[in-house]
Amino acid sequence: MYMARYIIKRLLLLLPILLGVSFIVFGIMSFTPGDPATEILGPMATKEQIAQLNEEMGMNDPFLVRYFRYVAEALTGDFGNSYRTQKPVFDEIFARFGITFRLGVMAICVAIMIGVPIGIVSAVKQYSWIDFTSTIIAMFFAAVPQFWLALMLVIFFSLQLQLLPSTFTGTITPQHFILPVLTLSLGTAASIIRLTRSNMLETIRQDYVRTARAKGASEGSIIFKHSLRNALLPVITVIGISFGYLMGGTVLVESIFGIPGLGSLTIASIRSKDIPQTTACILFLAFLNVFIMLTVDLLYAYIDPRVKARYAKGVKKRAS
Amino acid sequence: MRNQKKFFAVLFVFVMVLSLFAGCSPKTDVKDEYQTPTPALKDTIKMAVYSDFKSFDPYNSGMTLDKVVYTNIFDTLLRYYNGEFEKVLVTDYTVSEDGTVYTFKLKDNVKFHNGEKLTANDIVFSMERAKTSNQMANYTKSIAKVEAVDALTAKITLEKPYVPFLNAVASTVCIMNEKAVKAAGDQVNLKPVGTGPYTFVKWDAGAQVVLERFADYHGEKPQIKTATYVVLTNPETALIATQNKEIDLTYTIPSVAAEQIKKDGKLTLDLNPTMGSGYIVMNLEAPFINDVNFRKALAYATNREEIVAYGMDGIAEVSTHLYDEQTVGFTGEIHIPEYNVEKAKEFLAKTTYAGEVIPFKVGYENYKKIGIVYQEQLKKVGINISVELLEANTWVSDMKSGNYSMSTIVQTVDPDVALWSTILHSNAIGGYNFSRLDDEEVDTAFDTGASVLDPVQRKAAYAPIEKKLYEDVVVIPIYRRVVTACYNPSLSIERAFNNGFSAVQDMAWTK
Amino acid sequence: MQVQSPLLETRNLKKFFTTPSGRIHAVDDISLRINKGKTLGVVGESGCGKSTLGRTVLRLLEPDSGEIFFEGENILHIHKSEARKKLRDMQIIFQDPYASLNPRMTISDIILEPMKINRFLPTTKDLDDRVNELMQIVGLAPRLYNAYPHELDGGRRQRVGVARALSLTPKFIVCDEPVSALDVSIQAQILNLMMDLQDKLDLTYLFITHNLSVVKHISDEIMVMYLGQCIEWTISDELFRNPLHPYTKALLDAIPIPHLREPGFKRKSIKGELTSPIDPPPGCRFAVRCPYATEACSGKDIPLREVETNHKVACVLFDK
Amino acid sequence: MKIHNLKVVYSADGQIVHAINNISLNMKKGETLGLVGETGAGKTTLALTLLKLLPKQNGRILEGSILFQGHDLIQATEADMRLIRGSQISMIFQDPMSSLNPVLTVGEQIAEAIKLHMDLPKDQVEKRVEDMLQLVGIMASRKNDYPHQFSGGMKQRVVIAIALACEPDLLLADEPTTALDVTIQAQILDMMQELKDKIQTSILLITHDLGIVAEFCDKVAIMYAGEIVEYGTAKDIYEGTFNHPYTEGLFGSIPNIYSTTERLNPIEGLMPDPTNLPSGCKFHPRCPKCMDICQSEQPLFYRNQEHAIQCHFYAHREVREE
Repeated sequence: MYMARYIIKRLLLLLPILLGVSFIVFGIMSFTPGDPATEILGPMATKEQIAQLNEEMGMNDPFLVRYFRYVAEALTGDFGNSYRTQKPVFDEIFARFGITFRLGVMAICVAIMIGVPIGIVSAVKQYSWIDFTSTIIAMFFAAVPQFWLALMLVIFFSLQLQLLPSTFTGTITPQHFILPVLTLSLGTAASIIRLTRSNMLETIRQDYVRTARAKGASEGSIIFKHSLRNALLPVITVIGISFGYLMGGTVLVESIFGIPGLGSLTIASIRSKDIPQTTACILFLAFLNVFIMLTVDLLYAYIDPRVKARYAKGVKKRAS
Repeated sequence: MRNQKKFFAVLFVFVMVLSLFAGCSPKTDVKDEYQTPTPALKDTIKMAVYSDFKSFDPYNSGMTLDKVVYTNIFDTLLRYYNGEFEKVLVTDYTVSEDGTVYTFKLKDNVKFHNGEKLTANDIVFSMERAKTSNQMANYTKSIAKVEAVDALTAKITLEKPYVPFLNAVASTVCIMNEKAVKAAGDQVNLKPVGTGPYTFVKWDAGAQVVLERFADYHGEKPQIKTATYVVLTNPETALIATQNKEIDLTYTIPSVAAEQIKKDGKLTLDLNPTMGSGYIVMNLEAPFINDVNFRKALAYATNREEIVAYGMDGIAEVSTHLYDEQTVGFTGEIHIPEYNVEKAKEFLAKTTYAGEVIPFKVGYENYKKIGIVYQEQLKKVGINISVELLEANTWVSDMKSGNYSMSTIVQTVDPDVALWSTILHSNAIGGYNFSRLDDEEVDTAFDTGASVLDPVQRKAAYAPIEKKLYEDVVVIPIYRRVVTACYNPSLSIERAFNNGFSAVQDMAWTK
Repeated sequence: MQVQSPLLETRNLKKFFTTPSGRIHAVDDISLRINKGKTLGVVGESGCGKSTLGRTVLRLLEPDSGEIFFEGENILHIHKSEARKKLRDMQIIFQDPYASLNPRMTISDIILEPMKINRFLPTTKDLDDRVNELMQIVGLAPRLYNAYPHELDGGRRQRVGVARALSLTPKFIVCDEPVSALDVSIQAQILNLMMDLQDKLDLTYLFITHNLSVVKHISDEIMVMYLGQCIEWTISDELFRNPLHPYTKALLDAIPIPHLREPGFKRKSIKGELTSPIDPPPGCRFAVRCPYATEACSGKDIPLREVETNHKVACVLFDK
Repeated sequence: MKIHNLKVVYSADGQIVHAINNISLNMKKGETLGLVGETGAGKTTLALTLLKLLPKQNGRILEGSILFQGHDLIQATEADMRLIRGSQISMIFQDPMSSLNPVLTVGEQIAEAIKLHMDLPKDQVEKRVEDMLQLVGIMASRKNDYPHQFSGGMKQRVVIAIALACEPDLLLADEPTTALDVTIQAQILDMMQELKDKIQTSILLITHDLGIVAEFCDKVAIMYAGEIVEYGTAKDIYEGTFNHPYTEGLFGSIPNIYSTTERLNPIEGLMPDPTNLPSGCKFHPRCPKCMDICQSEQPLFYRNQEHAIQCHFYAHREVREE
């Protein structure tokens, strides 16, 4: 009940966020040089034609007029058509989002599947060779540029071993996802390893873990029942943030593997001054991120009864 | 109870993740194409291009890549290649004495992809549609009337003689079918229907365009059945994918890799010259640059070979002309000054320049590289420039408004001198006349030249333009842009057009 | 009892904290007076508002209502600069010497700081001498001049805290649980030091603690607090000899004393725990736990009344 | 329980911390032993050693034996220890605020101990959880609440419930009431007293408060710098004629509620650094009765019946050498 109210409150909070984001994006797009008419008409258009099209599109109206027109139309569900392709902006977003979403979910799952267990082992066997090796590997993957990592993976697995496809061409098979997912997940996995490790180390030293030991609980129960849930709380935040980032599509990885994702769409729209498309992309991302953070908060409440109690009391934990 | 709930929660997540993988697995057959060798002669091709497409409505796209695709789908009346006009949809055509009436006799057996037969009405429809297009208006505005004389004869009447007509209109306007256009509604750009050798299958935004051989094509049947243009924005992976045989041809490679590809010999590398002219563009109103002696000093100080070799990794063709003999109306009588450091210093001495730093604004990383090489060259004669990389839109905007001194750019203009007016005519100042050239003689040459029918007289009419360009050093031409086509050696490509790209019908597997 | 005018006096002092669940009555209508050279002990269990009282008296927290007189002047009403001068004469020693010393400052810097801020002495040499003098007074070896807090044990750190409080030659010091974190042997050393200093420097203490044996040892008068209110106030020995309020009785009864009891001794411990200090209803706040509670205990506030000479108590049992 | 010659060290920053030095201690069934000492005396280490819960990274048992019901715990495997922990020996920790897992209900936490050591069907486990809660004075209906919903005193009751869930033979209580207010402390102590009578558990009560020991314990051991310096019945310690100088100092440090003292008589000086303990008697630098021999020679125990004092001062007194 309280939770439901809390969720509704948080979702309502989305409106001002989206409004603010749209205003900022709209503003930035409007006050940077270049105009959409040139983009639509192409390089051979004359000045007169450009001016005329700008007039037709209402580009000569004051900024606020244009913005409120946009908001009014958006409220009726019309976010405009892309200047570039003339298609409704959300058609394009949804066409691209599927693959970004799949990639993001897979990457985050792989990162968790790699990061959390290794983090746990690292913490439980602190200063062992496993800990040492995993720390070094984690540092390595946290430090290498994604671009380089992707190319190395491609060169090794595609070119040398001829095992995996390097780009998203032809019929997309699960194999196609392996390299991009690896590229995306290794960095995140590295930070999850480090965070899980340090949190586990901290939790293992807590008094209640000692209480559990004094009860005669087995090592497994101590790790999974008593430590992990507590240690995972901060990790979940990082996972949420990384997931939000992955949802935005990672331009670099998309570019390298030729993935038609959301990131490349956003960048292409910005480059071509496609205001409706850019605004819609960024609004969509803002929405997704707020949504993900809400999910993270709810997960927190699920894991930690203290947080749930705080919601129940109606105390705001933090703004977003 | 609690544990059971947890177990199901975990199971649910697991199944969801699995289904994500499952969702992308193929339905049945297609087994890892990228590694299974094909025993019979291959009839599919995958080509990598460097950016996504925009629109396949021929009149509403300014992008080269769109044209690369729709060239396969649409036919034009004629096709310009290597200085000649090939007859594509016509058996014959005539031009009236005064150059105002063009009559086209259409082939009899031509079918659109939607099954409709090509008639003169389609020519009327297409020309009229082109007239209303913003992008085509510049070229089609000369058309006074388009008529269907009979089912297979179309007559186009111009208001006044317009010599570039064959080039700018007859070879450019894609012939479309009225019925198909009506059927597509506002999705003409997504459902192109032409008479070309390939039909449009699908466009996965951001990913690929698939074309299929048209069974009823009126011309010679191409060898390749299915052609896919794949968007691979990263040149490294495009090359790797080609090496890996995941794709058969890439139009984008890392420029530094060219030497290695040539040496390896495992892939064929063509450097297809284009009509794109790369040059040093100068704002004639900027300080120092407004002095012709200063510009001459710049011209003499320019070492083209070096710029191409180091600034472009050799992926370009050195050029001393903004446009050359491929362009109708080109005279070739006047040349830009040759590289000569002594002369450069000599001319520089005649100016008031005293080592001031002149900004060299560029909008792209690859232009910056050129700028840096050029900076070194100019330093030798005592001219200092600073290379500044701007955001692309800002850069274009600065160029248009004249808020710059020097830059470098590539301009591609269709092959008739008349068409170069868009960047050199005074009425294009504020538009693409980045040089801000405001010369009456040049303007007059453009205004009258297009209607001179006799080729020799036409050259004479255009001569003042080249004179102005090179004697007064309005531009410093550096190179001709090339398109790198790197492909499987089993593939043969008959020819590349002047945009550097080839049509699929000109490609064939030989092995 | 009070012939001379008090050094410090508060009248109807109130300090509330607003939380989402309601107002916490941390200090609720406290009137106290301390004569020069004397020690007033404030005892109570955690959460009864005794620390808040100490901080409010020093204006480290602004009171919500009431008055504070120091040397006869209302320090809440005088001008700011004037008040600052007054507040110099009023210092505080904190409970946790580990947390209240800046770990990056040397001992001498810590002692010097208040003097520097208040431009207490003109020359560096004077200041230096003063630091050495203070260190000697509180029994810190001169070799510790450049030491850092982490190099010291708890007892020495608390000596530093005392020296810092003494640096501006105050007349009045709030001692907020100064010995609670220390071992008994060290605690005794510090208590001795504080009593010696009181004699030597004629200091007045407001001594806040939960430790009844300590408060008895050091105080002249004792005030017992319960949920923000003063419930009993009398001379130190009197309180222990003749506790009146049921809560005080329970409190004294609860102290384990280091003597063997008679066989079969049974403590009369009270039930329950501190109730919530949030928006309490009028009436005796101890009533819910009080074995003698009657209807008369609730409904209206019970005032503090002098039932015997120098012995005030707030309890209906002593209504005549 | 018989502890013989136990020696435990920690290694920290390359230095050896001598936490427990040659401790020997006997406890009988049903007995309550108070272990008194100041911070750093090694009290908690001793308790953790008895459960073999020393931090694995740096804590080490050097020598000695811990005989518990005839078995040496030092030789016991980790699996054996797991069976003993919680069922035969259990422990209550100092800080109830952090001793309970915040994400599990108190019921779950009590049930865990029961499930681990008692072979009971599910409903019996639940029943026992409810019984245990009632035993420590908490309504059984609160078993589904989380620790944050309890106050400090209630949490400590839960911790005690966990510790007593399997009716251990020995309960190690490490400052069970230090973090609590006096009235709550009194409630908890009373409750423990009652439970002790009910369950007949031996208790090792670790504290720094001589008052609590006086009320609660049969036997008292005074610890200083990892050694037991005095051991005896409560009567020996509180009312006996002879005491170790350190014990005397401890008593001198406590203000007396029922008599007025002008000044306290604390022990001067500080606890010695456990990485660098003084030679001879560890207490000699602070001892008011220090003699020459104290500086060089480790004193022996001087015993009178059960009363034992480790001090040279008593070498030639009435306390007979054994």
